[in-house]
Amino acid sequence: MELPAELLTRAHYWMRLTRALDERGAFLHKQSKIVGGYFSQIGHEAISVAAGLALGPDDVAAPMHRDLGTYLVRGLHPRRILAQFLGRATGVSRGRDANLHGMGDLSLGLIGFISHLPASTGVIAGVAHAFKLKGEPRVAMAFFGDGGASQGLAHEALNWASVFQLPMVVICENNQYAYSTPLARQMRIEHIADRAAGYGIPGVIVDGNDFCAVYQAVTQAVERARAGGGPTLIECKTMRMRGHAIHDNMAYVPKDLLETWAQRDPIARIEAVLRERGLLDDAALAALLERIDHELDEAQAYAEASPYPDPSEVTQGVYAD
Amino acid sequence: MELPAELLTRAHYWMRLTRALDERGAFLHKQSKIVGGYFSQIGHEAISVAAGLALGPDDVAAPMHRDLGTYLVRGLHPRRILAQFLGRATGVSRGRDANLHGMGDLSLGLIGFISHLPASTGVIAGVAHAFKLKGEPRVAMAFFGDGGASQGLAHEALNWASVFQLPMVVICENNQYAYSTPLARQMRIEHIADRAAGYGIPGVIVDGNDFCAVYQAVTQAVERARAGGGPTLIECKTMRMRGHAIHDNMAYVPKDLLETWAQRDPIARIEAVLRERGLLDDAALAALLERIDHELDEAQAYAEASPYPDPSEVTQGVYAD
Amino acid sequence: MTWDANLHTGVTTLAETGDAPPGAIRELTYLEAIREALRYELQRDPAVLLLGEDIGVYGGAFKVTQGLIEEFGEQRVIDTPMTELAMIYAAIGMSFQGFRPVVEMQFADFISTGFDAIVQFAATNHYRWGQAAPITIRAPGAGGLRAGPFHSQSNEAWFVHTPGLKVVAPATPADAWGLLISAIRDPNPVIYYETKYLYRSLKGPVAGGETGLVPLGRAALRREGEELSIITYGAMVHEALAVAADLERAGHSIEVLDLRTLKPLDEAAILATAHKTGKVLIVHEANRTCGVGAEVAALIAEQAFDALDGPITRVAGPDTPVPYSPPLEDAHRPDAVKIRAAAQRLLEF
Amino acid sequence: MTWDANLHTGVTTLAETGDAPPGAIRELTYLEAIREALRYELQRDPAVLLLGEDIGVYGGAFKVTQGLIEEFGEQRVIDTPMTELAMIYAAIGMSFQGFRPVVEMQFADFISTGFDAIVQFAATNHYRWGQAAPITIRAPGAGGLRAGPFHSQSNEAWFVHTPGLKVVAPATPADAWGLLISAIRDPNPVIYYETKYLYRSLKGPVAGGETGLVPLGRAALRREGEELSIITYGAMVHEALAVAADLERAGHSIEVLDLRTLKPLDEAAILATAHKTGKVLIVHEANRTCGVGAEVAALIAEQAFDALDGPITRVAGPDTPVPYSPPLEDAHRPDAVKIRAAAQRLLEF
Ligand SMILES: Cc1ncc(C[n+]2csc(CCOP(=O)(O)OP(=O)(O)O)c2C)c(N)n1
Ligand SMILES: Cc1ncc(C[n+]2csc(CCOP(=O)(O)OP(=O)(O)O)c2C)c(N)n1
Ligand SMILES: [Mg+2]
Ligand SMILES: [Mg+2]
Repeated sequence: MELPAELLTRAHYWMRLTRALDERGAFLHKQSKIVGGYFSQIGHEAISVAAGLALGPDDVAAPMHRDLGTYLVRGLHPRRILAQFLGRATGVSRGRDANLHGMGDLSLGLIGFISHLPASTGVIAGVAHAFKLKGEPRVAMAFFGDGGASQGLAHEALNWASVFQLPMVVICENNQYAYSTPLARQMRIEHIADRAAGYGIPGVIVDGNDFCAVYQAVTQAVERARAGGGPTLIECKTMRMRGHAIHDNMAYVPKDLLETWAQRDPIARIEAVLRERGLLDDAALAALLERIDHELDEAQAYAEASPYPDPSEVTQGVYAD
Repeated sequence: MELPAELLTRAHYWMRLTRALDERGAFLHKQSKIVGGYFSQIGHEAISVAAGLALGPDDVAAPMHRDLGTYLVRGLHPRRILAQFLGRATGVSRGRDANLHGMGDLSLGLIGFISHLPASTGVIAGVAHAFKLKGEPRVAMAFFGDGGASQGLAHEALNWASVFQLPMVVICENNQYAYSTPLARQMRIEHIADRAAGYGIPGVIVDGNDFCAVYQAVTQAVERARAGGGPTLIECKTMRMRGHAIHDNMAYVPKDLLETWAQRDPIARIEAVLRERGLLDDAALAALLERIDHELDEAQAYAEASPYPDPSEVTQGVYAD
Repeated sequence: MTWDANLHTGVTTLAETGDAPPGAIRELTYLEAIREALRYELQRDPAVLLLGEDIGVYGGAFKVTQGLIEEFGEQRVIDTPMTELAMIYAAIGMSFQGFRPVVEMQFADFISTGFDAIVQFAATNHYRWGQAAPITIRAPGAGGLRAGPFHSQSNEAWFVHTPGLKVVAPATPADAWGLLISAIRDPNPVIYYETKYLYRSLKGPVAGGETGLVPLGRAALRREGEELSIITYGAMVHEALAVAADLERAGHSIEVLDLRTLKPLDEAAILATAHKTGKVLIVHEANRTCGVGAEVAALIAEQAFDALDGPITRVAGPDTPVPYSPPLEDAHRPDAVKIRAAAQRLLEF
Repeated sequence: MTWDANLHTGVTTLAETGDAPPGAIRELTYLEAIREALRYELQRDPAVLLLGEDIGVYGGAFKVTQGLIEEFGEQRVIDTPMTELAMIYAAIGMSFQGFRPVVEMQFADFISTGFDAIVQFAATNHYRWGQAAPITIRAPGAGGLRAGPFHSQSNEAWFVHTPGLKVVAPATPADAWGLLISAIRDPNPVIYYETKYLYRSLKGPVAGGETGLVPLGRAALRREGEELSIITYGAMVHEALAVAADLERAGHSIEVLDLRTLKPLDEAAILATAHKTGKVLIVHEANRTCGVGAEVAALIAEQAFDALDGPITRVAGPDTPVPYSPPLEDAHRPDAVKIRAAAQRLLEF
């Protein structure tokens, strides 16, 4: 099935924005404007953008540290994201949380993530459960990685979603590594999706660097969930193209593996599709990149001009009242 | 394959002893000599005895609350078990732990269990790991139930055992209920053994009320593990024939389900095999039951004559020195 | 009730269930007070849900929730798989969508299995991204029932130490009722420690309706006195009151403060009683080291230092698991005898 | 090193690795002291194993274990799946078969994911059935590194409260070495809190060989003084020493006690310093309520009451998650300025 031109063009914008924002963050880190850690998501753009686009406005997602695209697609402005990276009062977490942690805003259907992977899978099971109890045609989406797959919570949450037949879509981002740990040391199976059978739910395997494939698989799962068909586990095969975090030089990753996956770059692939369908040429791409650059310049300026949080407020907001 | 007569006869003794000891415990509870909770294992004799007999003397098992037979087969004397039930200083845990909890004795290859199910699966992965690291041809065995199967630890430990290809056998006692929760509310699959595929290990389904079937399946898995072939998950289908614990009247269990399973009583079945093979008749059975009764009378007398722990020792032994 | 029954999902109204009229006082056991508080909130607020292992069809391991699935249906009284971590995470997710889930731990001892969901996630969302997580976790705790190391724990200090949580521990049927309702309505995650020992052994008056509410964060002066303050909570309140009555016969005047809420502590009430009597005895079943009693002592030592006429004394569970055998458990658990001895020493100081 | 390398499994002997001769003193960073202690024990005792996420080929998130897999092989330095709960359970199982596993949590923050294995299982086996569980859990904790709420936690109080565990928190390279070796050799489960902040920022002399051992349960008097005692541990020891030096210039004499072991506490040393100066200031990064400081204060208030000349004062992390943004984290974390202000108030009391 061919995806509509408008969708592809939109997706392309988001994927390019995601990458550019990611690179901007890395640059700010190099400049020591971002202190602490920084996670690059390069290589994950097709997954995070497709997953985000497959959801409706009332759906809820709990993205993790390589799902920058999902945050953007759901409407989190780069201004707030860069201000978050810089620890400013205008950042999503008002300076309380670091890098992509705690970037939640339920008005955008986004849940702020904690480090303890795969927490998103647990909380999303509850969100999906709420939708089901209220009889609302809404879908909840969780993300976890090949590392997160080893955690007990991944198992518990998938089983929970299955027992209660919840409108939940779980995106497993199998990027071959969990920090330095390769897949073969994380588990002794090839496909994480094979675990779906152990919960009596569909397990789908998809090329995570092919926007169209991810979009179609996720859309199908979202429709299924919305129609009362229960949860789906979608394994997206991809590769983490940078280190675990910015300090990590990835010496443990074989060079040829990276080269192989570099050939499959998700942005190059969607651009090839767009060009083939006459939806993109060099001039249009250059214009798009410039537009994005401007957007990010403006966002960065906003973030850098933003104040730090007031230290006298450090104890505020621990409790809701 | 026909099992040797000697083995069957031995197994029959252990199964009868297990049931008689269990009933003795229930009776002592009724007499208020056992305070607190009491767990009956009736229906589980084939599993616990077969699993115990399939192990060698240097192997290690971590049985749980319905595996009385395994404790017995591995050499834990009914004296120490009854003294444990009665909270005496001569009990396995010296009065510190309750009913079947904490009945550990590594000199018998037994690990004392904690309530937090399925802890045994986790610790046994470590024991198996130790065997592998030391290059010893020993096997470690864990037990968990259909309820325990939902816990994250079951997943983590199976994955661990698979990644490190450990000499581990995991017995899943699927007795249809976890406390009041029927299987269909615990998971949306029929066979827990199907989850083995998600770890790349063999999953075996066996009739848990058929001693011979369990013994053969476990023996095969033990041999496989000892030979370096890695872990196996064996699902034994059975039925919990009493309430969760002694206070539970099981109103939630359909009567016909219990009746169906009563027809499959594991002791009746091994006795049918023995009779068929000419290894048992009424007189022999009566003699056996009497012998067991005597053994348990003696054990009970020992337990009841045993002192309570000295309260002044309450803080002793928290730490090893 | 059995699993075959056709569970209805309707919500019954107050009138139908024959409740006491608002404000009327009923005699309820501690357990009944909890159940009635759950019923009251289930009736009042469609956002309230119960989640837990065996809480529906079976009515709960202690039958606290008995009858509620029949009354409110399985959409609101939800039997779950045996999976504490996912359960608490799921409750938080539900709370993000407007529900007020009340999660039952079968025993407080199993709360450690869902620990991450509580201390890392529930406790931090509001501080980090302004999202409230109004869940209540009911934790049947404490000992005295010969239930051994895994069915007798008093592990409240783990959560009292963790910012972002509230912790309560009612000692009477009235507080069991009033604090549970307040916990459910509070926009924060609250751990509600109920004392199994009191379930059926303690009966008392409970004011129905809104009059019986007990605010979080407020201690209760159970008995006024002049010479010494016993500060405690849970089942130990009753031991302390027995000691106070006993010592009164010996001519002493003892004050008993029931903390009721362990986080946030009622600092004003604690400091007031310390100032008043100058002698403080803190009692709890939980292990001594770094228990709630340590915080109460530290608070007084810092902020009521001038008022003290004697060492701040603690009577607590010794630092061991709770043993099973009756003589051992009795040696372990604080009781009137142990409390009286400590009070006597402090009075004579 | 890469995953393709052929990891050898041989054990190198002391002589081969160019270690300092026994007793010789080396200048090591805090991090190097930890690594060298691990190497020393790996060399000395074939039962010692390391387990953790990314500790082998990668050398650990902080490179604490760098080089050890090359030296000791993947049978002894074991890269694990990302699964803290199974990891700690497995370590306990290994310890039952004679091993002495040292488990690295990637950050102390993730210790909650393996909580059950520690507090329910590791902590209770010996009391219940006499089985020792000699495991060591290394927990890189505390803040000051702009790492936010999930990479800055000081959660030691959870374990100090739990019977059956030991907890240590070295503040110097010498103690990092000496306490780690003692922890590994101890027959009980020990949580070893190492302070990330000090990894590379602190260098100091470390006595090699057996002479450098530091026994568990013994505090260290870092500075003698007469007027006021600061009792602390971890990175705060250095802040306290800076304050003491500063106040000396203002004519005050301050004692600094480094607890080093948090469970069991060195009660004698704590009471001795309280008796000596009569004024106690307790400092830690961990959240204030029910922290280790509460226990120290309670202990003193109970057992050194007569000696006190001023309120026992605590300077601790406020009861919030550790925030990320530099001005917020600085406001949160105790430092010399905050400690000095509290000390000044107490001196003037
Ligand atoms: C429970 C837990 N343990 C350890 C960590 C530390 N950690 C952060 S990310 C990571 C690797 C995660 O790998 P994966 O799930 O595959 O996601 P990826 O980073 O590859 O996208 C680890 C070990 C964590 N965040 N949570
Ligand atoms: C982590 C945990 N949660 C709750 C319990 C309380 N509990 C004790 S046994 C049990 C049911 C266990 O069912 P299953 O694993 O099927 O074993 P069975 O009793 O049927 O043999 C429950 C819920 C527990 N022991 N551990
Ligand atoms: Mg990964
Ligand atoms: Mg069962």
